[in-house]
Amino acid sequence: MTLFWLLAVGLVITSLLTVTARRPVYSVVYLIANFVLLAITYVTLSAEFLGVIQVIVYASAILMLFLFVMALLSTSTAPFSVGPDRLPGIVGPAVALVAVIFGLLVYGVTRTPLLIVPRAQPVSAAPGTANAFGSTSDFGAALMTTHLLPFEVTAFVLMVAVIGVVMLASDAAPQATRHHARRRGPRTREPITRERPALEKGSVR
Amino acid sequence: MTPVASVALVNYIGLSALIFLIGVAGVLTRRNPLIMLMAIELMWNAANLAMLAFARAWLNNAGQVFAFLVITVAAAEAAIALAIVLITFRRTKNVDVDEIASLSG
Amino acid sequence: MIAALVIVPILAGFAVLLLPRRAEQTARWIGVAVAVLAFVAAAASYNAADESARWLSRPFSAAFHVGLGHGVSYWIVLLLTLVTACALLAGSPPWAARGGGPAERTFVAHMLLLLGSMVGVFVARDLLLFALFWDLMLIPVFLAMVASRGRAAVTAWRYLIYNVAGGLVLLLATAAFGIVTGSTDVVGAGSAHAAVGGVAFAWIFGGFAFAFLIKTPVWPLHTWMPDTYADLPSPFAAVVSAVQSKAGLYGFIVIGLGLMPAQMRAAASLMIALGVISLFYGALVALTEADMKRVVAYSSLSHLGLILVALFVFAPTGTPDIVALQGAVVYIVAHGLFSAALFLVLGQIEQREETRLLARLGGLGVRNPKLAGGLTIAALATLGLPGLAGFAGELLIITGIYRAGASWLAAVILVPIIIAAAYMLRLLQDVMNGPQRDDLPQRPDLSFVEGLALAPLVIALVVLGVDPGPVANASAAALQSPSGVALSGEHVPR
Amino acid sequence: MLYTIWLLPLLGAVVLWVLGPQLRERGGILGSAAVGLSFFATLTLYRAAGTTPGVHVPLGSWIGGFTFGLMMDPLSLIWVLVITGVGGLIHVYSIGYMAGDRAVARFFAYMNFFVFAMLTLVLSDNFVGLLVGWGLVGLASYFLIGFWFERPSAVAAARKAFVINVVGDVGLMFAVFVLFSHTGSIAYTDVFARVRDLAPPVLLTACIAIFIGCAAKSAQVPLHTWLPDALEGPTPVSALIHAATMVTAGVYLVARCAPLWDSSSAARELVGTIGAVTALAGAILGIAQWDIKRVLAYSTMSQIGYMIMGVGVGAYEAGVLHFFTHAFFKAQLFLAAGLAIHALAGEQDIRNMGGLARRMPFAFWGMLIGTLSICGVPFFAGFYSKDAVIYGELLDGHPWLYVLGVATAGITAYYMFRMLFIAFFGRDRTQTEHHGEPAHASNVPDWVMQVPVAILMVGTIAAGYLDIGGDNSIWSRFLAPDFAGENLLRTGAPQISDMVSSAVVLVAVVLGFGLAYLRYGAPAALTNAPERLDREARTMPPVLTHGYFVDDLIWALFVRPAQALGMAFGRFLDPVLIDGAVRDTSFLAGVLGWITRRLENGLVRAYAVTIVLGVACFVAYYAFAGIPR
Repeated sequence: MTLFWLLAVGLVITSLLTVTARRPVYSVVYLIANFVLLAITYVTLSAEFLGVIQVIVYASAILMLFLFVMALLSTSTAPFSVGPDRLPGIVGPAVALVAVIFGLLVYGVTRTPLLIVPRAQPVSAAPGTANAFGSTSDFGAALMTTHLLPFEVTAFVLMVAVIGVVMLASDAAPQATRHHARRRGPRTREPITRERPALEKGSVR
Repeated sequence: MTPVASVALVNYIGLSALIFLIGVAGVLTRRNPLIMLMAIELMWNAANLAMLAFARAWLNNAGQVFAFLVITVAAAEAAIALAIVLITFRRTKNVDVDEIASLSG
Repeated sequence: MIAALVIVPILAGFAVLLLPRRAEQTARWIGVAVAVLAFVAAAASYNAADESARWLSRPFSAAFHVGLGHGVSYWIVLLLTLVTACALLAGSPPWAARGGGPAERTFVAHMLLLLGSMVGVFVARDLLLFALFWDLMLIPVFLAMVASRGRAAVTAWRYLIYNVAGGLVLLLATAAFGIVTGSTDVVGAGSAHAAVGGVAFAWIFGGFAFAFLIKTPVWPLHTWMPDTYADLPSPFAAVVSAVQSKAGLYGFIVIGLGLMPAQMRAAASLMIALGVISLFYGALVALTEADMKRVVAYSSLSHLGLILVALFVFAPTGTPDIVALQGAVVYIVAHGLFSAALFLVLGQIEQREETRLLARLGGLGVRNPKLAGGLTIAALATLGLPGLAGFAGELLIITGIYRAGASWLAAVILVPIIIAAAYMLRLLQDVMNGPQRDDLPQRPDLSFVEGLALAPLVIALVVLGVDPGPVANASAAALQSPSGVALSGEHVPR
Repeated sequence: MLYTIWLLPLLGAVVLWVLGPQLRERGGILGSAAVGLSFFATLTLYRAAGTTPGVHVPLGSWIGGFTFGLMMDPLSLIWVLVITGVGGLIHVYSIGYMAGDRAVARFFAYMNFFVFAMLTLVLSDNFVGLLVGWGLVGLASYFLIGFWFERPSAVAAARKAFVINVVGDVGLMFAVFVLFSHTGSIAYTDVFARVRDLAPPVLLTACIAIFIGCAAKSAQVPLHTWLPDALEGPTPVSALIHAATMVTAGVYLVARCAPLWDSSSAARELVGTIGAVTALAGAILGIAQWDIKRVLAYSTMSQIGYMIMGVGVGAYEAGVLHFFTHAFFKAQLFLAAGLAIHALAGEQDIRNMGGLARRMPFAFWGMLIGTLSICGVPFFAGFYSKDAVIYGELLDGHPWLYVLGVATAGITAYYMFRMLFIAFFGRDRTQTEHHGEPAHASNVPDWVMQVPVAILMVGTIAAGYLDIGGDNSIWSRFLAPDFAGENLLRTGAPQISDMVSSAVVLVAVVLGFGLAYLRYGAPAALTNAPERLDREARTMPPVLTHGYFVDDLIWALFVRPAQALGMAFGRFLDPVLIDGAVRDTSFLAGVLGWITRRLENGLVRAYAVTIVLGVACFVAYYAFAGIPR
């Protein structure tokens, strides 16, 4: 009980920090913390394997990727906020919207109590043992038998992702001029890389 | 590990919703694509949390399998999204989502 | 065999596109050969059994089911192949003649694609297949219009948007029909669903009717039609006005009366009102139109309105009137023949004199007696001269209407016949009669081949006028099923 | 044999049409031969047709209970004899008249086609066959009126004739529907057998519808206006179609449908009255004409009025007899007038003729005999038939119609002799320049045109002798199978006898002649003819020169409104309202598209907002509606 509330508070705080951090690097750090807390929560929900995966894959591998990208991007001058904010004042409405949705969810969930009917046959082994619900072996058996097809699909998705990334990354030549920056709306500033066209001789400014 | 039987399912769902909505708010308010992506990761994980909670309540590990699937897809998504961010940066030297408006109809 | 009627022209159409640039004349003769073969094959298929292959089983069952025998389909497909052959023979459209524009093989290819897809509409025994071909047959016409230049491209879009709107609603109605009844493989299967009623069917019928009314077209959904007929190259205008416009009426017969007679009956007053309005409206506008092809277009509106009325004539007992229906079928074929002939002749005139304006034309009869003869016969058939096919259809239709008790309607419907005489004579005389005009190009009279293209239509008009029996009887046999309305092909196991 | 009679002219027409360019001048001989053979074939059927059921040949049937066949009974036979006999003579005459025309083969093709159509009309044993013939005759007439299709006036006249004839077709068509629906058959015999079963309103409707057909075809008031214009065709055409045969089709139809009229006295009143009015109206208009053919045209209208009046009141034999004699004398008048016109190279205005009696005595004698006959001078054919018709009115109890008939007879004498005096007496006023029908350099001998006129003269004088002897005459006995004696109502004994009636008519005729003589024929009137005629032309009341303004009335009541509606629909309603509504719809779609395109601003976060809004909607729905269990 206490554990849950501690975890909950930690999760909410780290989440908030993640989306509000000024610099992306801080965000990553908060996100790592968030994911670790989440992994603990998973374990409290009898999902050992996923808890482990959460730490290994998410907290380390994926977020490392973020850090790498950040490192790559930071080589040049501040690339993240070059133009004006085209949705100024979104924060208030966004928070309000989110709050409304949350209110609606809470209202809906409390209005109609969740109807949960646990699986009819009891779990074969006692909690904590190797074959208990959510244990790695239980999960693995489910993954390899009942849910084999989704598992295979997972592999396929990953492969497609790999191919996609390779394709994208092989788009080697930086063709700055091909980019169409936004075509409508007031343009207050030229894109950084685009040089100002030299003034025609004798042209009146 | 004993299940936290004393914690009602509703609490997990509420927590999940809260995290998800924080992620939503992040996507809506931030203009740094990396932070937006991280907010999206938050949303993925919030969903996972809900699924694991339900799986525990139903004692059905289909929810866990699906969470696994989500992690995979999230990984793939992150990889591709980051690649796109890089490409965009390489082409335009900036990754401001307000500037990159070529989706405009 | 029947499936081949659909597939072979389409394949041939694509094949013609692949011909080398030099082979323009070859393309045309290939086209004519395919159309003539299709005509012969269709004519020989009077007793042909249906052909069917499985298609969908979910969400409702559907099949690639085609059939031809005995019914209305048989005669319309014969008409279609005949008219297509004549249109191909009549020669290339104006843009090909002027040297600019797409090559003649493009024209032939479009024509063959049109032939195949339209045969598909009339032989489909499955609603879904019907809906598929219904939309497919728009494409060649659209392409043909886009291929010619100028205003036609705008008209092409208009044609497409109107008809696709109809096609979309048709598809929705088809899907709804499939979901409600479980199968779309029902066209011509008799009155299996005749008893099914209810709100869903009212909506489904409404959807079908909307598509049919656009296609026919019927006032006030007709405004795409005059422009389309005027801007289409004449051979296409001939095929479209002769046969494609009949798809809607065919739909009313085969789908409306065949599957949803109760809804047909419920809609009768509305449809008769629309038909009568079209009848008068088209006739009156044709009286004053300045463009000769638009005169014919509006006359089509008028005549098709008459057929629409005929389809919705119900005896007091609630069964559709057989004589009116027979008349409608005869008139469908007759109108196909004479409107095709009219458009082909007008196309020749347009090609020769480079104008369609009645005010500019005149006195062509002196130098072009054959052209004048062709136009005269086509115009006379249009105004319902006794002894030609149009008269037989009119006579049967109005007899049926009178017999069914609507004597006032029969009297009212006779009036546009007088107007028809006035506007067809106006067309004929303004073009052919009067003193010769010096400001028109002097071109040779109809060549042998061009005359040959008109001859079958004229002969068919006379034959059908002297004895409409075969056409009417064939449908009569199919009409008189126990419930009174299994219209298209009979499905008697052999 | 019936087939031969019927189809020979069609064969001729087809051959002439197809081989026209090769045949050229010889086409006339071929066309005449076809009609002539048809005539002789008819003669062989004379006896067979006279027997009670007549000759009958079934042709086949359509779906829906339409059965077709050919039939020749005495009534048909009389018409067939006139069509092929008089028609054949007119064909022969045309060889001369049309010689040199560019499209002589086409002319004979049309003429043969007309004969075929007319034969279809009278030989059919049912209403639909009749209707087919009825329409084809109108077509042939259209072709022949518009034969010189380069002349705008001919084209307009042809169009007018055809459209008015279609009005008649449509009336007749309606009658066919009525009769077919209520009797279940279209054959005359079946329909007439069931006449008694028809309700009076149905019967009256059918009769009126039939009579609309008759009125249009036979130029009865108010559908008569096409007839004077129809003279734009060559003169033989006027003689064949617009005098001898086609315009009398209405008479045939009324006579044929005698059982219908006999059962409906209201319909008889209508027909009789309209006939009488037409007779009088046509005669009065005849007074005011200067074109020799228009005089004859109005006289035709007037004479057909007589026939209709006769058959209308039940004097069928008299009416048919008047048709028979009229066919001879009117054809003869037209052909004789044609001789004059031909010789004067197309001149048709009697003011520009004068003194032709000396220049062309043959034409003069033809005109004179015809005139005497049409006026009903004793011992000429017209006398017998016209008197019978007029007396029939009295027998049927219509004294007013009788008075109209007598008055018309007087006026007829007046305008016919007026025409004769102006054109054939006095000084020669012919001018060199001319307009009208094109002149042809003829290489055909004169007798080709004169012999037919001579033969017709015999008929003009003698055709009436068939009726001498009252109910026992050859004529009455021959027609007996069709009419079973006269069907006059004979309401009470007539106040005056047959002889007295003839005398009354004769007095009227003499009065008419006397007036014409005083005004145009007397030596004093002849000397200053040109000035007098000019003055008369100027002072003629417009109501007569414009044919009572019926044309203008039709124009204002029907044609103008139809054109205005067409214009309003085609130029305004279609492009502006209906299409406008469609365009507005598409404009609305455009506006919606513009709005949604604003949303598609390329701003990723804005998209996200939309998505979240959508999510909010879903959540709201499920939150309030609950989750279905």
